[in-house]
Amino acid sequence: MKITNKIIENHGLKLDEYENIKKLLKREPNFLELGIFSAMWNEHCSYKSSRIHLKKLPTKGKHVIQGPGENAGVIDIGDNDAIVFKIESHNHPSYIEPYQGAATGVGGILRDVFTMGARPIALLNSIHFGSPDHVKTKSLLNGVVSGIGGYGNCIGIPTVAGETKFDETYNENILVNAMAVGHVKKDKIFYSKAKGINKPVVYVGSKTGRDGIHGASMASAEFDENSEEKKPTVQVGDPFTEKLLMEACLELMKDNSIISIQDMGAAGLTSSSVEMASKGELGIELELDKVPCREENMTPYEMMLSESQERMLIILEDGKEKAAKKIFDKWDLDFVIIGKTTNTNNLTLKFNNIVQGEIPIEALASKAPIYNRKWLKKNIKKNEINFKSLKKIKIEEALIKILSSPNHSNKSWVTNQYDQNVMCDTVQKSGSDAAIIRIHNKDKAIAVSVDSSANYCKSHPITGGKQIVCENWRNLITTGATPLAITNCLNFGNPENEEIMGEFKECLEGIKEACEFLNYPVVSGNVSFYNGTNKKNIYPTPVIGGVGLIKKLSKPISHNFKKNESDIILIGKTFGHLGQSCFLKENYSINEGMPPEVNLLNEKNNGESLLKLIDKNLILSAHDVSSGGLITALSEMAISSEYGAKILKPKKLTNLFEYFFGEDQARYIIEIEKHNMSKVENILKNGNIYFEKIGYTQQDHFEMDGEFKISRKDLFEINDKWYNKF
Amino acid sequence: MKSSVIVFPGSNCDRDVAVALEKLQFKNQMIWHKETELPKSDLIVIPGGFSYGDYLRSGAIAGKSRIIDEVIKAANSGCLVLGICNGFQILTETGLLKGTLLRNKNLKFINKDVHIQVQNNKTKFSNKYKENQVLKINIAHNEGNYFTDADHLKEMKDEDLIAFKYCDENGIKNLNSNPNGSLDNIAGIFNSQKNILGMMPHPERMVDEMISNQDGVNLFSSLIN
Amino acid sequence: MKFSITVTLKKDVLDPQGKVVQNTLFNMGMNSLKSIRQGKHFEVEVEENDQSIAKKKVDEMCKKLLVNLIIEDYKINKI
Amino acid sequence: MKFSITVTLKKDVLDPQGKVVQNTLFNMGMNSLKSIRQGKHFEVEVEENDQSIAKKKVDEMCKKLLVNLIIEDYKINKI
Ligand SMILES: Nc1ncnc2c1ncn2[C@@H]1O[C@H](COP(=O)(O)OP(=O)(O)O)[C@@H](O)[C@H]1O
Ligand SMILES: [Mg+2]
Repeated sequence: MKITNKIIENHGLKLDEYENIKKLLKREPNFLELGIFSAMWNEHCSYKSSRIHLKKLPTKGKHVIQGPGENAGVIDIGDNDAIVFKIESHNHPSYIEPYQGAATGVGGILRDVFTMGARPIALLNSIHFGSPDHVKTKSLLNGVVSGIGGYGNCIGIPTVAGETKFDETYNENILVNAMAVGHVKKDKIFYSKAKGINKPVVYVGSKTGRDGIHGASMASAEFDENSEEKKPTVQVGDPFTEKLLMEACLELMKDNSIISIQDMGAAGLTSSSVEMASKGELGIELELDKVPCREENMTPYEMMLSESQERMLIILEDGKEKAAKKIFDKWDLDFVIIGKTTNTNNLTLKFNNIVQGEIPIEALASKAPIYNRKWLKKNIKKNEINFKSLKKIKIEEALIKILSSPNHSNKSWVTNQYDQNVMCDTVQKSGSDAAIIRIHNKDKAIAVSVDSSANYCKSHPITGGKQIVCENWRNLITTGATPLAITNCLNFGNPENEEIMGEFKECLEGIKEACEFLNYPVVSGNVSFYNGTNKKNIYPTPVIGGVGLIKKLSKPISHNFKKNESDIILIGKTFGHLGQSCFLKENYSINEGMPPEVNLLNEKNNGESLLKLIDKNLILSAHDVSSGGLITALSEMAISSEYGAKILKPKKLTNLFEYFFGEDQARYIIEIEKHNMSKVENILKNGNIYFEKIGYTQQDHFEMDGEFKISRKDLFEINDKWYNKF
Repeated sequence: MKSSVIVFPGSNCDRDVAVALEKLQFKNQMIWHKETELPKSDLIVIPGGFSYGDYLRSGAIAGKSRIIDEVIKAANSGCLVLGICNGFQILTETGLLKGTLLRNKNLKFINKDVHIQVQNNKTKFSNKYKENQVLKINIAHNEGNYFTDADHLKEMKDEDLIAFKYCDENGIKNLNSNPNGSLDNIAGIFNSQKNILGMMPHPERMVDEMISNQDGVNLFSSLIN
Repeated sequence: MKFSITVTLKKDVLDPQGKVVQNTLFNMGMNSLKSIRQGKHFEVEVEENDQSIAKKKVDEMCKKLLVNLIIEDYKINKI
Repeated sequence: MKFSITVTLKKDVLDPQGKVVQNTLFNMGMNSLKSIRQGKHFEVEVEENDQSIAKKKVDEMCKKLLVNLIIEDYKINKI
């Protein structure tokens, strides 16, 4: 078959990339080989537009066992325990088929974690939808939430934290990012690097079907004489099989049978085999007629490009085949030796004993294209917002607007659809700043949270990048955890657009700066470009997933008020920054201005001081101040508790709207018992920390004299309304 | 006391229940569904989860497995059997318990802490609870909407076979305190010999103060005589 | 030989799913809808040439696994 | 006027349920079974005397709610 320009284009390859392929092969590729190049050279697998920027991220640290480059990152939490985690996007599939798209997103990220030998212990997700009144939003939200729940609940891993946001920028392109966290013994971590020649390559898991073969369906329409009906490219998740696969893999990992293991994610058999060979600097030979297939007459092309779920590739030590097969038989899963490692440094594909394709591994991996794409510096518009011209409103009114908005509403409609308690180690579930998961059988725990701030990143990418790292850091701190490391999911528009590339580059700069300063390294992540149409790209939406350690678990610090008449203290300075605030957006539909400034030094000092206070048992509750400002944070502390609060008039700042709704960073609200006040003051003063006493808790009402007064019950109902109507 | 927890492919609360049993001094064994014999035990637990993915009907396929024949035999000779969540669904599929568990009324998976009231504290499973005690307990299911025919409902009422009913924190049982649409707010039932208990809520999730509360403890300790 | 099996909930069994679907359709403005009930559908192929034997086998599958006779009815059709 | 709707997964779409049911029937000794696929079945009654209009309405229900057109096919029959 002749490879035409049309076919090349349908494979998502540029003509100069095709020329490059010919050079590397020293000949024309055949159709199968072209398909393999297209899979390995696409943005998703090659990171061709992002790689040079990702390299700049700090990835090392005292706790880091494995940084980016493996299926997931690994950090050390002491006592031979390690935590494995990663986040991944499944945006496009979820827009086409929300239930299955989200479900298979969860399935994929779980495989990345248990591939490394870890038992998954928590799931998180960050989901972004279009405007609440966009026609598609409701069904997409419904589908995505039940898909995430459907998969996680069935496999029996608690979904404990996440974020659900709405903005019209996602009208045509929702975001579904899933994060998985696992626990492994430090001396039992498995990697994907192949070793040794003539070792058996084993296929395990589900059978291969024609799912998700992308460019292929279009391209094949041209050459296929018996022109089959158009094939659906949607993958259907099978959490039941994944559960079996997980148990079988973890069982096999108990001894030393496995040399290397890799899940089949995007680009399935192709990327898994190439990755293993490339890391081990070996060749790999596959006999495709042995691949377990679900459908009849599948071609080598289809087998290599299928994205069927719940499959793994394993390279075994010699002589371990029998015992390994027994385990997979027990779990009723396919186990087939489909090839071997070789010393040729080629990917060799045989079908019926005939070589159908042969490609040097390096052509697919290290020699894949890398682009230093053009980028534009963000043009910052410093237009000041003229508050005088705005319609006057009452504080209470503005607060109600925020608390009843979809973005700030109580999310239990979402989280009640997730099993948050299975595995019986969930110390704190969704609803607080971060979830807390106990390490099974131990008295230590990890705290986890995911965060994003797309509007900050849009208006000033560097600050936005810094801010999300800090917000994530703060969320862990409020639970008493020491933040250890992050994973990140970079959701951006079209990288061929210089403005978008600029957003990408500058957001990363911000992330890098914050991570370095806070000693908060990046150990894994994922990049998702091409979100939106070329004319209308989504807001830059990097999502940060952080993991922190609670060395000795005692009563968890949550954000709900605990006692009557305790003191409420605000740590960090309030300047009253309203640019990009939730206040302006919800009340005046204004998206203008700069995001609040991020002062990393203050972040670090304030956070570390709060940890000290928690460590000394001086804190009843703690909450970070973020979107919606001080008053929103205080309301949240009241809503989830049995107490209200009386807030005192600030002595200095005059404008109460700035005081209450400003989104200045590095701030925490803490509740302490009156008799601990002097101890707390001492510690904060010694640390040079700015703080003020802003009020105290009381029964029933949330109020400020002469300004507003709302009962706790009303606050709850206001906050609960949106999803209840849903 | 010896207990056996049956593990099906797709069970996922098996470890949780084993931890709870061991915490309460049971000598527990995990029994893989392909085994053909059950070790002698005082209590058999069928744990929660999604056996066989809950495909076809929840509990249906597990209800046809080989080990279930052994469970039926043991149950018929008086052994105590506890089915939690998916385990309850499996017990109804085998016929050991009557009735069935339909989709939740709102057609959504529901996970939250709810209240249930002890309806009969004179059984092997409930003797440590007070009369009409209200417990706070976690539920997590898609199909927990209990349904049975009028005759069976009457029989259960006449013979005190209803174990737990959903209620609010004050013990009030009505539509508002019924999370999933269950007939008569039923959350758990006994067979007529009262040696088999099926319940949708998860007592094994309520044995650890750090994680939740201890409202499930008495269910397990009632069994220890 | 191929058969289709239709499994429906018995008349007096509550059908939560059907009810929600019915309400949703109603709210979507399809008010000519009088009732809707949901069931399951299977397509089975058995290796057997004698139709009556084949049908018996399918019937056995229904009784033994596919149908919960306490709450469900079923029908088998040759296709 | 009454119609039945049969909703089936498109060819080539993974049917995890069907797979498990098939294995189970096999393990129960029903080895003449060649294949089984599971779908949904609806029985709808609409208030409408004109058959073609009625059918159109049912078709609309399918498209708008009952069927996931990305992965499912459907058939409508008058009963
Ligand atoms: N934004 C990022 N920051 C840091 N590491 C990243 C980022 N994106 C991807 N990576 C790393 O690059 C590697 C390849 O990612 P990916 O293709 O998503 O892996 P997989 O195929 O296993 O899902 C992984 O090790 C991942 O952690
Ligand atoms: Mg991977």
